[in-house]
Amino acid sequence: MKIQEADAKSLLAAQGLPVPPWTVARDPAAARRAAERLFAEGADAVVIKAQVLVGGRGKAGGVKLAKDAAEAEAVASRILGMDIKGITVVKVLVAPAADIVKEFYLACVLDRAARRVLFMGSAEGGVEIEQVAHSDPDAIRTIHAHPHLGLLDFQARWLGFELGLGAHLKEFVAIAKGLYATMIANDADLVEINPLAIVRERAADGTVSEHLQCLDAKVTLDDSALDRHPGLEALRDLDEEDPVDVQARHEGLSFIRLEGDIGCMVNGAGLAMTTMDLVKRAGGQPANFLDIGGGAKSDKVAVAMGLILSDPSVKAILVNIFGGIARGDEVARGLVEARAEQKRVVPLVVRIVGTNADLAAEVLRGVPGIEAASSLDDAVEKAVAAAKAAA
Amino acid sequence: MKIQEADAKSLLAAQGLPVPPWTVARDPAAARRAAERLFAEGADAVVIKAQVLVGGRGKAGGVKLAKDAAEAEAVASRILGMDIKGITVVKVLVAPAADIVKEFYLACVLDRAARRVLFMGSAEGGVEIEQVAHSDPDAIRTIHAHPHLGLLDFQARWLGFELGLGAHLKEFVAIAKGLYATMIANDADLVEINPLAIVRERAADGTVSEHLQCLDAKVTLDDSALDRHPGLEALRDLDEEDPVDVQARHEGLSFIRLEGDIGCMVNGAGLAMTTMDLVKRAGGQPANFLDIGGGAKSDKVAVAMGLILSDPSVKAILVNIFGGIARGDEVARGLVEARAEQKRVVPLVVRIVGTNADLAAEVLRGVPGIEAASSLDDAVEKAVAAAKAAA
Amino acid sequence: MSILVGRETRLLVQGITGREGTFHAQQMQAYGTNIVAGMTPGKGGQTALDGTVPVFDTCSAAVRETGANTTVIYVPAAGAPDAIMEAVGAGITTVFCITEHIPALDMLKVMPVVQAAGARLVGPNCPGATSPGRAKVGIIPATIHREGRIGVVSRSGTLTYEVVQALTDAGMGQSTCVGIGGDPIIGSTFIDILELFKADPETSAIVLIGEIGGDAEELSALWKTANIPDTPMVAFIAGRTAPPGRRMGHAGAIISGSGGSAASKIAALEAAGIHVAESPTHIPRLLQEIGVRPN
Amino acid sequence: MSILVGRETRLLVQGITGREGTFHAQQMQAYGTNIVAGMTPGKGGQTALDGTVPVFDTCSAAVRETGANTTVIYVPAAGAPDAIMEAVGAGITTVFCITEHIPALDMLKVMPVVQAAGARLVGPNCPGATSPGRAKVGIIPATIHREGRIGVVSRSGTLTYEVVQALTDAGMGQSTCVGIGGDPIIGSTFIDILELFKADPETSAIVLIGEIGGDAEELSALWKTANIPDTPMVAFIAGRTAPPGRRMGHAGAIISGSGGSAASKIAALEAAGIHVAESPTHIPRLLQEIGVRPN
Repeated sequence: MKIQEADAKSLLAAQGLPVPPWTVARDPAAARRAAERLFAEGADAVVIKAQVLVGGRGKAGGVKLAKDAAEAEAVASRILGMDIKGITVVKVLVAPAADIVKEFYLACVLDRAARRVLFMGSAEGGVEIEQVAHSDPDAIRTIHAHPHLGLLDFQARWLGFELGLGAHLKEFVAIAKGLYATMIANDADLVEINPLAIVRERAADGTVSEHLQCLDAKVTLDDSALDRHPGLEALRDLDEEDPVDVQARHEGLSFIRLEGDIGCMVNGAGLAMTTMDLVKRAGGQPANFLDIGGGAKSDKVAVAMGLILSDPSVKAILVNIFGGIARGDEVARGLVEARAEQKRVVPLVVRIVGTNADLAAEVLRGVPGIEAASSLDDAVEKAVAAAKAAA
Repeated sequence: MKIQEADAKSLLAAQGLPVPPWTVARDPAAARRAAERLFAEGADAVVIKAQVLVGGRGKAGGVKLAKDAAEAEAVASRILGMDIKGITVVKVLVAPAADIVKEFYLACVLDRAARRVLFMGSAEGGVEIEQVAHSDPDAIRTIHAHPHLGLLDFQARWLGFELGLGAHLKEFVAIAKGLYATMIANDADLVEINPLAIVRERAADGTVSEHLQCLDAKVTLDDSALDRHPGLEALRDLDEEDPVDVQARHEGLSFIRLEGDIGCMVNGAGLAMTTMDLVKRAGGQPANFLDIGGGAKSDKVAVAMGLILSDPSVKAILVNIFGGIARGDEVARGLVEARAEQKRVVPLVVRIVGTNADLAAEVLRGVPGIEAASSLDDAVEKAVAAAKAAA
Repeated sequence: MSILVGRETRLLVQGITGREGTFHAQQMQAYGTNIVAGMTPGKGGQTALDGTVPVFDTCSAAVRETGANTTVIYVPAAGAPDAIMEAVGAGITTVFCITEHIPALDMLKVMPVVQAAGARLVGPNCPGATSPGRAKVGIIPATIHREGRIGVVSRSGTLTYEVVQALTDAGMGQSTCVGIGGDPIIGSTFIDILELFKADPETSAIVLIGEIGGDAEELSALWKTANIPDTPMVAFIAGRTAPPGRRMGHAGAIISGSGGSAASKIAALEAAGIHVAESPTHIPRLLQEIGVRPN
Repeated sequence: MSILVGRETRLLVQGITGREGTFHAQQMQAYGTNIVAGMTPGKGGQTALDGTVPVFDTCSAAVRETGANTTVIYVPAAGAPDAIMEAVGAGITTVFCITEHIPALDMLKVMPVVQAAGARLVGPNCPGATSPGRAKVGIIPATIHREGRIGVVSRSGTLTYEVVQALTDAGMGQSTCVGIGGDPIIGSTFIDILELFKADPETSAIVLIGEIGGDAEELSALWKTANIPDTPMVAFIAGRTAPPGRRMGHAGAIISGSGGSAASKIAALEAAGIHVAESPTHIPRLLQEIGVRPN
């Protein structure tokens, strides 16, 4: 689960990491008030950042500086409502603009192949790490945390020295260990600080000092672990979530809306992807990815059908079930129930094989509007034809 | 460092383990008041237990039941002042007497050879585990905790089933893991519950239930780790500590008072033990074990001399220094300073070899009352002879 | 022979008294798998599968009393990491973990314990393995198999069934079919299983079923070139049309940045001389084209 | 040859810029030990020992730049466990930890990391090792040694010096003298060192210096009988007169219940045919009685 920058910063701050203060504003006036407070506290400028879960908001114009409160309000009103990669901006983060001496990149991420937590650091901060990986791979320094003991002190020191942060080593070690602590405390897949920056700070007496600060943060949470962190569910940003996705999640269905017109209902993620691929290969356009899971009962099937049909562009539905744990007759009954209740009727191509496929065929026999298919290829062809006919 | 039962119970309770309430009383009246409270809370009887850091207090008569508050006071006044293995009882613990269904033994301890934390359990609780180990070794079940992950759930379950605690498995698992947590939280070498007991409890409504409770506890702390647990130093029981031991500890000296008349001052624990052994072998009696440590400076040597001389039975002192990190001349200077200041003059046999032994010889040359010795055997013989001459 | 499971398998079922455990234990026993023990803490002394299988409180008791050498785990996610560690701690050398939704960081902790015990873990969130005619461990439907010489390894569940059914329909039997699971952190990788197939004299061709996410398919392609250049091998990759940045069901099935795309995987496989099928139903034909005959 | 340290030793000194580290590095270098690097975080780029030794910020840099294969650790107890793990993480295979007062639970955590790296740790709280005429690593005084064929292994510090001095005075040279440390949790046991002596063609007799506490001496006696029954061996045990239940300086030196007493150790050693000296000064005579000659 992705969470917003502001929430990521909260998780980092909870582990004691140095994060400058911030406020989230949902309208320009609130942004202005937040800016006023920051200017009153001595800020020279503030930064207004779109809060969206997609990357590239800077390039899209979603991150701007403001020199006074009025400008902050104006900037916020320009950013709010902006469309960034299909997401409408409904909130901005307001924070003091830092006096940046140098920017770094620091992240810990689940490394599947090594089965370890991987720390990645780069002295080229503030840009996308994939870009650095492409243009200057040697600039990225990596080290695996110990699977049981975590990031050891010497590993954190090593990374700090490699990034040229010897002068800020103690701060860096604390931050790196804090990143790991954030990962563990929240079952995160990724904790990223970009930029981690040396910032110049002027104290009340005029003395200037330099410190490390986490200026931006990205955290991705492990969906499988959300159950044991009840508080984290509240960080799910419903602003950016399709209501259909929300419903699917509540039903325990794995659902992703796509652009096409052929609804797909499949059991198993790999088979669901394959079904989509075959639809496309046959000249159709899948309207969604939908895995109804292992032991789907008939009521779940009916819910899944409702989700698919909630998309007005759906012109035909392809049901592809390979019974294993899932029993074919259960799925068939669910389809018949759903068909009976649904308002909008679209052609339904059904292929059910495996456990209780024969019982399923009996259930479906003679139900109007349901076309049986024998093989996967056959089912895909029929669904594509049905959608084209309905278009 | 050994700590008293009451303090051990506090450490267990801090980790959430079920420990019945207790009060520590330093006089019979306080014991009576504690008993009155427990009887008012519904106790049928109370137990009064001598708080001493030596084993065998039960056999010595230091643990007694009382049926009412008056008896509690009487029992406490008998136990207070009692001598148990040379320790005068100055405080007692007052606790409700449990209705014990069955007693068990459970401990975790540092296993040197395996370099693991070893859990030991036995269904024969309430007796010394060494006795069980001798009489019925098969009754003791053991398992090593994982060095990084601690006692795993399945290990705790296994131990519970082995002890026949299947009916109390959840409680047992929590207690076993709590023992490990107590060990880790306090850097303990040993955490022992004996007895861990199934006790029968009658609720206000008369219903009877059975639970596991930690009725007695013993915790030994790792002296090397006390620095990082500032709170634990307060648990050191100065009541039972020789003031000389306290002083030695403050000076960073390793000192143990013994029964003899030949004071020993040595650098290095192994060499100090050897010196004691050789004194005894030569017919003398060492008055102490004293390791002045590696880099002892002259002022430390003077303090060490004072410690030795504070024992009036000391008739002669044997100084045996093998200079390595310790420099012989530093020690020699310390000896001369000490000799100059001390009120009581006893014969001093000095053997200094190794680093700067020649300089040491120069420092000591002509100092009255100091007899030089060449070899270790020679030094021991001279010291024994000196002590005999002074007797 | 065959790999992972076979006639020598003496199977323990952890969580045998649960709904899933009971159902699949019946299926496995009906297939002929030698189930020697069940295990559920607190149910020690009972029996399962109509009195044919003793149930134990602990894995160590199960192993001691029955000589179990393989286990399959059907316990909920909260208890599954501990169940894996208990199994390997009791000396079991092959562990199948069917349980899904185990947090990834839990698996990071478990893996070194498995490795230190010298055991092999398949899964979690995997369908198990079947050696047709010999033994079936996990949840793969019994009906889809045919005895033969093709090794099948897959990150998926039902997609595997689809492929195996297609092979069986074409008369192409399997030596062993293994589902390694779609989670980001799994006990056995493609390469681990390929190594077993390499050493198995009864496996003469291999079908690999991959999907988007990670780089396991790319690594497998390199491994094939270096280790079994002459073994006939066909692959299938699910997710050619999946949008980047969205998790396609499996926690591991996600294209992030340029990594993990189907295109990258297909290119790597083809560079290693592995034919990549466009549909599961094409696999038998591609196998025949490289000389694998029905049996 | 010799064991642990020798002419092939390329020594890193961790904590070389501290008071202890500087002093002993000078002593070691003066003895002829090949010190190739020092390490103190934050002092990378400086030099030590009059400009002869480069100082690095990390062990990995030190190993990369100098090929160090052995390290000696003089850092305070709070940082020593990390220093050990850093050394083995950088690929160093022999680690001497001189630091005392490391909490035992810290060492429990460190040991599996050392073992997983395939490294050998001697100590903590040990005096190090000297192979006379070749190299000296640690804090053992240089002056007490003589080249020869007797291997010395000890749990003690100054008591070792006493014994080695006695050997040298009797003209009985040493192959290597090793202090394994007196802490309860140590990296190398008596048996670990005895195994090295067994494999060393230049060691032909062994002196073992034990003390009360634990059962390392008893286990060594059994090991000697099973593995090197014909090697001449003499032992000394400190603490014959120590009272039970009191910690005699070393954290490990405590008699608890019936375990760890000098009597138990002496009985086990004598049962293995190992003569146990009553005084360190008797050791040379006992060695001569079993055929070991001065060299």
